[in-house]
Amino acid sequence: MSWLILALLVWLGGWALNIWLSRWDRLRAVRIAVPVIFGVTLLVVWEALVRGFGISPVILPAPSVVAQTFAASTDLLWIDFQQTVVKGALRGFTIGAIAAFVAAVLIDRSKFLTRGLLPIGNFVAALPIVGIAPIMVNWFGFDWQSKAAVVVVMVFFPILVNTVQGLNEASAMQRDLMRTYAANYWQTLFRLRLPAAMPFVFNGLKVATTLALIGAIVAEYFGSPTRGMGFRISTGVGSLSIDLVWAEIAVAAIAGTALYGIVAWIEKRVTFWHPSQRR
Amino acid sequence: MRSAAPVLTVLAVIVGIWYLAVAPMNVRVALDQAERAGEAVVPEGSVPRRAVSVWRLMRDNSEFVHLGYALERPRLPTPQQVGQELWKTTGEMVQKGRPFSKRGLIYHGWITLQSTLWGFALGTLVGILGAVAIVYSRTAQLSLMPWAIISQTIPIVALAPMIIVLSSQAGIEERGVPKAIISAYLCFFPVLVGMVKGLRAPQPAQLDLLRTYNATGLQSFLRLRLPASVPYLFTSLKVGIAAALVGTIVGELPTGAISGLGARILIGDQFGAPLAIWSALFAAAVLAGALVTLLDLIQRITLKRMGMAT
Amino acid sequence: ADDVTLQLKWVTQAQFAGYYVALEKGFYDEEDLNVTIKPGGPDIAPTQVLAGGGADVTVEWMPAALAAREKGLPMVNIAQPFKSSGMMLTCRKDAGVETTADFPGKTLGVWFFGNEFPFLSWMSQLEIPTDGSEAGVEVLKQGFNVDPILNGQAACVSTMTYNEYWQVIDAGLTPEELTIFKYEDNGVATLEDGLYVLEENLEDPAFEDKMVRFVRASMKGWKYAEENPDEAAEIVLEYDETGAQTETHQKRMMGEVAKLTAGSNGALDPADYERTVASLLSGGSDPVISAAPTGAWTHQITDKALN
Amino acid sequence: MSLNTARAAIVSAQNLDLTFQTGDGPVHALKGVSLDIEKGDFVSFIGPSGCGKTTFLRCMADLEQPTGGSITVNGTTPEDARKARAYGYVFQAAGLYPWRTIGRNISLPLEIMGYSKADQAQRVARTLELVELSGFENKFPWQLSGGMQQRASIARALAFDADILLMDEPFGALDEIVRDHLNEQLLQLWARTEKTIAFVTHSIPEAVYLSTKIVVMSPRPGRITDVIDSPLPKERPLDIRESPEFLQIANRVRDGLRAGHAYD
Amino acid sequence: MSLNTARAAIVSAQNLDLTFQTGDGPVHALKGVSLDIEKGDFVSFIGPSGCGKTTFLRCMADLEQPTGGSITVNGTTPEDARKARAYGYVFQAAGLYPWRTIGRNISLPLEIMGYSKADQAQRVARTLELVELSGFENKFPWQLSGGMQQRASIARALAFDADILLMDEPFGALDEIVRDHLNEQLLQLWARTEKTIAFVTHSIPEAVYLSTKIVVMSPRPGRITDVIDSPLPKERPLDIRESPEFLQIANRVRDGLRAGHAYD
Ligand SMILES: Nc1ncnc2c1ncn2[C@@H]1O[C@H](COP(=O)(O)OP(=O)(O)OP(=O)(O)O)[C@@H](O)[C@H]1O
Ligand SMILES: Nc1ncnc2c1ncn2[C@@H]1O[C@H](COP(=O)(O)OP(=O)(O)OP(=O)(O)O)[C@@H](O)[C@H]1O
Ligand SMILES: Cc1ncc(C[n+]2csc(CCO)c2C)c(N)n1
Ligand SMILES: [Mg+2]
Ligand SMILES: [Mg+2]
Repeated sequence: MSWLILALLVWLGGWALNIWLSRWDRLRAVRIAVPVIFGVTLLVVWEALVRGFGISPVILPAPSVVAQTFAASTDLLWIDFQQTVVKGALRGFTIGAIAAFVAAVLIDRSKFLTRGLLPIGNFVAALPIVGIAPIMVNWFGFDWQSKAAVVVVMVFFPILVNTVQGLNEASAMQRDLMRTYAANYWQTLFRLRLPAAMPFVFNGLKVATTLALIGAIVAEYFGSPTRGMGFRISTGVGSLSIDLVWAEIAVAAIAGTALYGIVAWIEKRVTFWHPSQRR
Repeated sequence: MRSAAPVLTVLAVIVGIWYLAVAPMNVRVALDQAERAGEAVVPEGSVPRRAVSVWRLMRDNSEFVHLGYALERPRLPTPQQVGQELWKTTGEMVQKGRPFSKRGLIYHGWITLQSTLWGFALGTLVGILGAVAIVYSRTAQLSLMPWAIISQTIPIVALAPMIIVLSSQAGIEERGVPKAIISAYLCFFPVLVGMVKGLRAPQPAQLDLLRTYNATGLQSFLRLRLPASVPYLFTSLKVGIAAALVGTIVGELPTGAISGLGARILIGDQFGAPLAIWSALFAAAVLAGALVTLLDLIQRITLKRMGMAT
Repeated sequence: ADDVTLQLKWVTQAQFAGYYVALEKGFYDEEDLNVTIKPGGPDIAPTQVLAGGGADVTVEWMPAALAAREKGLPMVNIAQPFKSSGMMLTCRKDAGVETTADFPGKTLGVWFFGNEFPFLSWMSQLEIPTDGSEAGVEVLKQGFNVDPILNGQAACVSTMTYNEYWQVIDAGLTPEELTIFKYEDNGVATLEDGLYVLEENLEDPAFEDKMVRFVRASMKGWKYAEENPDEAAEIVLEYDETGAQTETHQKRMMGEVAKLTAGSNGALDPADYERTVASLLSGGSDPVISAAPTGAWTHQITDKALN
Repeated sequence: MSLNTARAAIVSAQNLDLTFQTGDGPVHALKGVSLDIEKGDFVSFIGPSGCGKTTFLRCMADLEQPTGGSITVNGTTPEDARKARAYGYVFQAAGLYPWRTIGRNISLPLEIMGYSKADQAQRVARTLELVELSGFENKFPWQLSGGMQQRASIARALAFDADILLMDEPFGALDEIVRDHLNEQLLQLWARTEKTIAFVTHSIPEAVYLSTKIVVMSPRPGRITDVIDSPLPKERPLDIRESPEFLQIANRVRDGLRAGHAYD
Repeated sequence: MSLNTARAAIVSAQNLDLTFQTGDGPVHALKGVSLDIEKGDFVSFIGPSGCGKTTFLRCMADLEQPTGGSITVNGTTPEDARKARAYGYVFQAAGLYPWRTIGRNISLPLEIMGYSKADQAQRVARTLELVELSGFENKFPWQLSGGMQQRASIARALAFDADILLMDEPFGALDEIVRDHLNEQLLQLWARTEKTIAFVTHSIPEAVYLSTKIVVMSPRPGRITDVIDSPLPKERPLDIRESPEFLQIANRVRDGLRAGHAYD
């Protein structure tokens, strides 16, 4: 009972603190502190609820237990991280992103192709592509190649569609300007259309980062070497090492957030001029 | 409609490439089969053949290449095989008068659709409420927004078994619920982001106008923010329903393998029936297309009614 | 009627025919039970479902149950309809596997998710490392199908006598092309498909009584299924919600499963138990369980049910 | 600087100060602004970009809080005046809600203020007539030209009985010919309704043509540099703009402007 | 309609027609437009919205293909003239690329035309000085005021040696004072560089103040209704705008405009 009251108090306290803090929402420190406090509050409430209700650790372990497991299994987590994130997700993401970008620029040369491929690309981008995971495992084997293949296909279409759309973003006036200079195709591409497309390209990249991890992990369910985050998660559930499962989830969340953060950071640098990035 | 011709052309090209790709993809299996049937294949034995490239195999055994187009367990089925399988599990079922047979995709599509719609409803609700909180409370904005992003980087598949157990502990036995929760988990994010944008779409001048009327918070929400957000809402609903479908299928892959298109993919995999996987994938594509098109239609009608059609 | 929820270890198939027969034939009704059968799946851990209160009783393999017991989840075996183990490793001769001595350097497909324990103790008995080192075997987490052996990704895959083995055969490989290692024959058989409940529940006489009736009816179902395999298979098909199971396959599976249930009246044979524990304890550097468990099985139910 | 402190003052600002705190440091948007507006006045504010015209209007309407000095409207605070619905505010862009028809745009303030349905309908009809838009009630804003939209937004501000009409560059986006036409109409409307109008513009002829009083402002910090009471008669045909008095006032305004202008 | 067919014509349009095919049927944007522009002319185009001013400029610059009549520029087709880089085009909005600094925006055409690095730097410096923006070279467009942006876009058009400057409402978005100032500067610049300028505006005083020739157009279909050769001297102080000649031309323009105007 006292744990539940503690949970309630921490929740109210954390929220009140945040309300008070967010009065200085222009300060960088506050913009960081508030979500951190929110996250910490969540963890404390989780801990208190698990203890308060006496929830079995094989169903939902307390964060403190997860933290211990995390600290005790860093070697394992590191191996899995390399297998799934570095080899599967990142390689797939890179290949998929480059392929999509190049394809977009090529498609863009032909009005016909653009008109034909864009609706199809848009459609495919809305499909549950994860479903191809078993096929990819069959085609590309059990190691990271099949995971990367799933990721390639998953990230390809959102990036393609966004890039093609972005390449058409330059206003008619900006294009006319290039025409009055009698600029050729490549000059217009590099000096006008690619820079103007960047905000869109990065939108696609950001969507793709979250897809990449899901794809790599799901694909491991259909076969993997005896390492990898998806492998460890499913094995962990099977052997009731739920604390290890949560440690893997934490790694995934950290990796995903970092990946997203890196893309957002590069975006900030590349599209500094865009109104959404100023202010 | 202007793009009908290009789209069809591109589709035709894709199908063409697909047909061509079947030969190299399936040649090894075809040769194994031929060899087992007593034919002479060069080189002999599937293990030695692994060292030889598919192109050489196709050249040296050209008489068996056609076998790759009619395999029972192809690595890559032909479009025609997929089409036949789709027909067998949908149209033929209807003809036989058992449209909702468990052996047909209509039943499984329906299961998936139900979860998707529940997840979509739940996700949309959470997304909209979250957006309202974020737009109206600085604290909510600062606290929730980063976590909304982080939430999407968590592999929900990992949560699936725990969601099942926790929801059954909470007394929910319905199999669809965990799927719907996963689906809502993926769906709420685009809706949240879109609605935050939409609810913030009114210009300061439009808000100031209401202030000069001394309008209440509720009045300005209902008369300004909400209608102004409608175009954004629809755009994000379309993304959201696609995400909800992905969520349902991801949820069906490991959480039960009982029914639904995701389960069909899994079962197809378990029994080494690639055609079942491919036909379930295409059924999912049709479902996604139908849902998005439907929303698009509603969007057009609504915006037209509201005088906001572009 | 009293409600009982049974969590299966895997999808609806003839492996669980006894329970479906008991349900369909009204054996449960006769015992005044209202039984719900929950099919399992790749990501459903029966142990976890049991812990979460999602089921009263579950079908599980003993290694997983004992491992869960060590993790602090006190599961108890109350009945053991499967006498022998159906697990085996199926290998291709053309990949160079004829005896266990051929394993090192080969790639083997293994089921994980709690099903890897018998394999691991077998390998440690053979003193073959599984960590990917030179002298050892390369272990793959096998998916749900036997593709790896068909397309050469693995030299051996895990199969059950009643299920995956026939998929290998159906795919065109002939028994002559295959080498088969049954766990039974290699002295590493572990008990499969027992019925498990939570220890604390057994103290409740009402629950105990429910289980007595449940086991009695279930065994009646199993014996009926053994005698009428085709009918049992058809009943299973009826309950299959995936719509993917085929009649031939289920009938064949029922036939094979009957061989495994034959010889069990439902009561656990303590000798089998000891053999399983010994095999699991022998896991070399990394045994599945670290100490012989106590109280992991009981005849409390079967004694009442079967007499 | 001319300081009228007549009793009939409807708006009275004394030494008003407003400083915005921004990321780049404080911006002194208004400094020591004192001004009285009398009932029925048509006051134009003119000055280079950033001199605080909008800010001053917003202070009157309680959309911005002064950081110093005092301002009263109808003898009370701007907040009370706002709550008493004393203002009709017309923004630069028409700012009609695209999802409402013209009629429903005009009835928006009426709905909010709780007028009865019948009253709403009657007032919408009346104001539509006033701005010569009868018959366009069921059109959506984008079906109207820019000038018509701007008239609709004026109608919206007239629909309820606000004492004071605040207009912030309402015709800024329109072309000269349409603008002339609307100027004429606005004058007629003002004559008919006897509202008090505060009007921001960038155009010297517009300011001179419309106003009874022209307030010239200069930026950094925003101050009033000149207040000109117009000697022009209330009745003003368009070609009054070529009369010598007109040109003379225009020149005085231009000089005032140029003095305070930094060009960019 | 006045038709100068002098030999020094730099642009010569004969009976130009342009019809856009739109979803709602054809739009006759230009109909029988004939006009000669001589070297060193400053020609203003004025007319209500939609009368085809922009379309005519775009025809000159080979951005639009006439559907009838003929047009030559420098004695060749507009396309050849464009390829010979004869045009400096200044659009209504400054249209600077936000990802380039002011300096690099101005060097954009130079890069495309393959000027050497050294030449680029020198030309950028010179044109920046010409438009009084020295020192802002490394700022980004959004860090500058509207007027400064517009000057930068003029600098961009001046950086290379285009014979003809086409300016489509370049000052439309600026306030009157800034506009006056830029008008003065533009006149000086024109006097110094002796370019030929075609200039679109909505403002009558601006057109009269700047031009040697004023072209008045009317819509539906777009036609030239009047061409006025300005008797004003080349040297024009700002207060020339109060001179009787000025007002007289202005009135002629206004009458011409009103005749073709539909008000809304
Ligand atoms: N909300 C705000 N925060 C910070 N600074 C502001 C804000 N509003 C206005 N300012 C600054 O205050 C000064 C006065 O602005 P204001 O909008 O009143 O000028 P204005 O005379 O209306 O100009 P314009 O003719 O461009 O509309 C400007 O320097 C402006 O940048
Ligand atoms: N690309 C186009 N397609 C179809 N119609 C067009 C196109 N461009 C212009 N028009 C139409 O041609 C007519 C002339 O347009 P134009 O832009 O030349 O007018 P304008 O005089 O520049 O007007 P404004 O003062 O509003 O800029 C208008 O009716 C316009 O709608
Ligand atoms: C991920 C996963 N892989 C394999 C099994 C193993 N399994 C348990 S019972 C059974 C019977 C044969 O179909 C099989 C194969 C599992 N449970 N989960
Ligand atoms: Mg302003
Ligand atoms: Mg134009």
